[in-house]
Amino acid sequence: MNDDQGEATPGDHPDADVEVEMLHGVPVLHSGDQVTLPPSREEYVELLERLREQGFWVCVDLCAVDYLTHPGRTLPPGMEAGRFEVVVGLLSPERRERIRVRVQVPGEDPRLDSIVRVHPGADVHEREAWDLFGIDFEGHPDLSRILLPDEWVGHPLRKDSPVGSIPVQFKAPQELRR
Amino acid sequence: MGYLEGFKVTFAQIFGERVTTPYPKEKTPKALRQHGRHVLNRYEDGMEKCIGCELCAGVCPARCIYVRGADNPMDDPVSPGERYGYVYEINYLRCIHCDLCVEACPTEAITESKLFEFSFTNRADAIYTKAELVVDDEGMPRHLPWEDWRPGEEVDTSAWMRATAPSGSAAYEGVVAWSGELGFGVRAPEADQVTRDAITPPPSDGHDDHGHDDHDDHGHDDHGHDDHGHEDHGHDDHGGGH
Amino acid sequence: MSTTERDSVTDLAALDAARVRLNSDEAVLRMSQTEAEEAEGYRAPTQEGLGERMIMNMGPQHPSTHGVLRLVLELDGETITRSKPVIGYLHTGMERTGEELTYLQGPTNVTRMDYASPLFTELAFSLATESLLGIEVPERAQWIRMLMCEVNRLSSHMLFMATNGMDLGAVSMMLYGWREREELLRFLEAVTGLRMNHNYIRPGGVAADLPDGWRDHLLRAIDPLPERLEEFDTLMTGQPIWQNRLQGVGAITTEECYSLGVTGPILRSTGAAWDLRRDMPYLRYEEVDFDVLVGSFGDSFDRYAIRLGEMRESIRIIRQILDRMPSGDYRIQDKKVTPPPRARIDESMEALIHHFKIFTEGFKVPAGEAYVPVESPRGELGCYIVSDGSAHPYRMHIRGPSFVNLQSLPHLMHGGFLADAVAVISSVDPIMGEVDR
Amino acid sequence: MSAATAVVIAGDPLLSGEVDLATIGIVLLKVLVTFVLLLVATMLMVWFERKLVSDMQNRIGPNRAGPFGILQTLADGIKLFFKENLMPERAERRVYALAPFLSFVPAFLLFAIIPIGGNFADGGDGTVTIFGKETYLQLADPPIGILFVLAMSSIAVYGVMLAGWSSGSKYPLLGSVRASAQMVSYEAAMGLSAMAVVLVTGTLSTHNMVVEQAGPGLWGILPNWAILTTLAVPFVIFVIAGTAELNRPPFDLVEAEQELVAGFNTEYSSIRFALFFLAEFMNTVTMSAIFVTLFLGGPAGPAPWGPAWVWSIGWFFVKLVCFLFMFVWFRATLPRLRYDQLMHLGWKVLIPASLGWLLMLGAIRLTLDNDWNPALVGTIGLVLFLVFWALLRGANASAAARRELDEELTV
Repeated sequence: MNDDQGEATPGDHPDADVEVEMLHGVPVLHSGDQVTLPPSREEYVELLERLREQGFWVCVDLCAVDYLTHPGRTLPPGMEAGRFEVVVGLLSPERRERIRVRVQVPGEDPRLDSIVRVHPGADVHEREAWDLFGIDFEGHPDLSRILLPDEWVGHPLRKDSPVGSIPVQFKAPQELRR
Repeated sequence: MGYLEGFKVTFAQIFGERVTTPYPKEKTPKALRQHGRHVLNRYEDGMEKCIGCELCAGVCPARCIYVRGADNPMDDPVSPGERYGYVYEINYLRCIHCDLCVEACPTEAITESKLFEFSFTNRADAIYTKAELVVDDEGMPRHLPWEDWRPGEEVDTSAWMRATAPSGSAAYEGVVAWSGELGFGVRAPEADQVTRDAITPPPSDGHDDHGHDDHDDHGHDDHGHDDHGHEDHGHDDHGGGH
Repeated sequence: MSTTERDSVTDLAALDAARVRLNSDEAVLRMSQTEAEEAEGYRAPTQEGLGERMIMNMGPQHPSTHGVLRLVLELDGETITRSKPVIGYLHTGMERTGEELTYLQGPTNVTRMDYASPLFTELAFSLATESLLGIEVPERAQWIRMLMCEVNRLSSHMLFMATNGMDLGAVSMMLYGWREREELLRFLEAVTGLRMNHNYIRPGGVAADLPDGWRDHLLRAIDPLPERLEEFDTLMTGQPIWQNRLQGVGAITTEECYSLGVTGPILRSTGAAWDLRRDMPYLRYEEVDFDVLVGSFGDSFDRYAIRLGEMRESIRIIRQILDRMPSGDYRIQDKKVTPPPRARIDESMEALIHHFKIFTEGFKVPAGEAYVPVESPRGELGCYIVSDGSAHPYRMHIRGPSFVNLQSLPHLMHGGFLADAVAVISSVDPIMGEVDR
Repeated sequence: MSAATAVVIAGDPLLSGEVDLATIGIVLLKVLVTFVLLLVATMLMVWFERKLVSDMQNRIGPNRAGPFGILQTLADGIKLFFKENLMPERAERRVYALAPFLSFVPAFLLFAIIPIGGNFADGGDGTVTIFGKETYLQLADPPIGILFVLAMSSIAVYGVMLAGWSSGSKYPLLGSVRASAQMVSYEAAMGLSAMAVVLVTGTLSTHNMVVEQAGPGLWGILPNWAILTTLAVPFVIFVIAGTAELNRPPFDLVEAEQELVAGFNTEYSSIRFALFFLAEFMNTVTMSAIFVTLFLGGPAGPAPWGPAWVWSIGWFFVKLVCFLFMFVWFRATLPRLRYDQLMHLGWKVLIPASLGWLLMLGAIRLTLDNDWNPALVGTIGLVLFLVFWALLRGANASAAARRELDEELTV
């Protein structure tokens, strides 16, 4: 557990308030020894491009989070929390460092520029995020359903998408069961 | 000639041992900790251990357990406590045999047998009720028509519980931490770490494929319950807790 | 393998070239699933009139697509021009399921993703949870985790050897691979009680201590392995037909791997010595001695050879663990995370309450987010957990190596024959459970 | 009847005399025996293959039906017979129905010309006496036996090709395309190496080939088998080409399971599939029998005591089983070749090698006939062979280099 840190809630970490520190024009959120950058939607692709030049060649992971029912999270002052957040995990094999980029995506306008031109490997991740969260990645060459069938309606990992369930069958008479 | 050397490898196998077994005829020995279909245990006086607390149902990630507790009838109590499991059902179409229920059960009422060979012809058969789950008067799991029991397979139903019993604390190594099993008494605990980490001489019969022996104090020559097809499962395991 | 050696491999210009190449769309078919199903007598891209093309759906029911992978192939005769992996046939929404289950139940869910190496997903999940909890598991637990993971890596690579042999028509290899894997699975079963989907590595430690006689059992399983690996070498590696089938097939460069996010043996086959166990160590990997194997051509043969070699390295690690397994607790002795010892339940009301709380509502994890990667047999397996302070993950995302590696398929297959496609799929070694999650 | 006259009339002595009821009876009996023998041999071959492969893979293999599972094939056949016979919607119905027979019948016919026994010991010409009639222990002995073999094995490919094409499905189509290409490529090499045998034995009739090979060979110790008299190379080529012709591993591209699901017979089910399956194994048995006949002296062998024809049948089956074992061993050991590698082997290695070897054998033959200096001719022949071989390799290499260059230029 050397390179894995949770995003700290303010107060847990005394150094969580050093938000004046800027990296690549973006305020830095420290969590342990791992760095998290929360750029705005406009800065996002440009930042990834710059980071790539800095040696963060590998886009390890891209996933979306729906913060509908859990609004509290660490953000630099002045940044407006969106309903969605797209989290990009970057890796610099050379420097053996990881960096996490978190972009806020508003719920009423879930659009974000695609980073496929920067990191071709983000292709499947963006398709997955579109499929499960409905985040529209503009400029993606083939933004189609990846895990769900083409004709599926809705985006099941959104928090307001209902969880379907088939009741488990038991033998006990119904009136006994709650 | 690289083309030809491979032929030696395949040819040599003709004289090697067969690693497969004619399965339904013969079974390979099952691991001691194997997770199989559950049993509901009784105390030695015949009382059921289940107290209807529903911890197992609560922890089940597959939601396949349904428990309904009820107050014990005063004149004819089913379990020693205040309440007992009035309804207890497991739907084996959903069970993933993770054995979290076994770990959760505070009275060691639910444990797992080694049986995984059961196939149903209808969905109703897959829903086991108390009638099927509670052990019989000898403390043995009930044999249902669609289950493939072999002699010796029903013996060791508490192994996973014993393996997990110390809850990670080395201080509790070797401490008997469970109530007895009907017909078997209180079984010996798994050995302490010094013993289990040590290299033991290979077993003479070469049959004990699992290399662990939960009853060190009974001597090493007896691997009865570990061998499939072993008739007398009632070896000195019985003596352990009496 | 030194760091400097790796640094010299890549520079930004080469990386940019790779990016342009990968984005040029000459290998990736962007045809929708429905279109592909209906494509009959397909003639498309023939700007220079270069003959007819055929769309062929390989899978999801196909002997060599390792489960339910479907490949839409655009064929020119038997030559693959463009292709597209179509996935999702095994998708059951496990990330959403993970949000419904507690951290205690979580491993039963994630272990079903990469069913060939389930312990790694459990490990990633547990490490992520532990990092949110801010706890460090006892030393013995760490060594047990390492031991189990390496055994699992062996069994997973054995599965690769088996399926790779089978895919190339060497049927005996299939059974030899399974023969060895079976012994390793027996060991895993003896420890965890299950052959796969173990639910063994859990937040806070491992579910149970190693069983009595584990050392003998393990030695019985791994002692014959070096000799068997020699046999594989004779049967496969030295076989000219085998070499011809794999060498130069499905070649990829380091830069392309980096651009695609491809990790694991595929990345290492290109010459980049990137192994999280060494480069960003977790557990106690910095205390054991092993080599990171690299290839030089990035082709299917290198990937095969690397996996074969990694098995030898795993055996080496296991032998070191055998020598150094410490005594002590195998779960963290934190009442909030680990249920109390069973013997305490009868004595202490407090223990009983803890027991009940842990098994009914699970343990609460402080709000925050964590991404923890581990080196699974297929590459970087990461677990990203967002916690809202409750006992359930608010969001649980698994970065499956197979999922990412799969997108290298069109580039690896481009220009190859249909038979090469099989070799390529096999050498990427995807596990569809992890791809579809 | 002497061996010399047999060469001249090149036919079964049974049919040379007058045809009476006994003659017809014998012919019918031979038809029946051949038919049954081949079916039983095929059945056993399926069992043998499964059992041996499982031995080589540490498995047990079939062990349920009959002792040691020997009736497994029968059980499978019965099962398949009662399965639903599916016909794809887009199939070419008549051809689809006919194709299995096209592949099954030639497999049968081929076995008709195999001598499975006979009185070959001590200069015998292989005749045995049944019901007072002299005859060969083979169903037919056409004077053009070897050509018949080549013809039949070419016809068999029509079954495979039409089956794949008529299925109206893509995998079978690819399988049938591969089948036809493979057949064309290997037929030539096979024919050329068979010609080597024809050259040294001086006959096309299978029976006479056996007679020729029956006598003592080199130094009076070694047998006079064609494998030795043709100096082994044609044998190796014939075995490789024969394996390819049979679509057996490592040349089973036609039905390469991992790529083409089941190749040409993907869409087949029930008894039609069974026919394909049976034909394949029947062909394996027949091809092994042809190997034995052409190169290992067929049923010829010493007969220490008792009737020589009984021994000969024994020898025949011993040799046959050796080849069957070899086929299974191939399957257990070798990975499958790729399509282009198969073509490469066929066109660039086997055909030139068999052609060159045939020419060299011809030269040696000529030398022996004309009393030329054998050492000189042999050396010149070998040198020329090697020179041309090197030239061919060079041509291949430069072509490959140019192709690579072309590819680079177009990219």
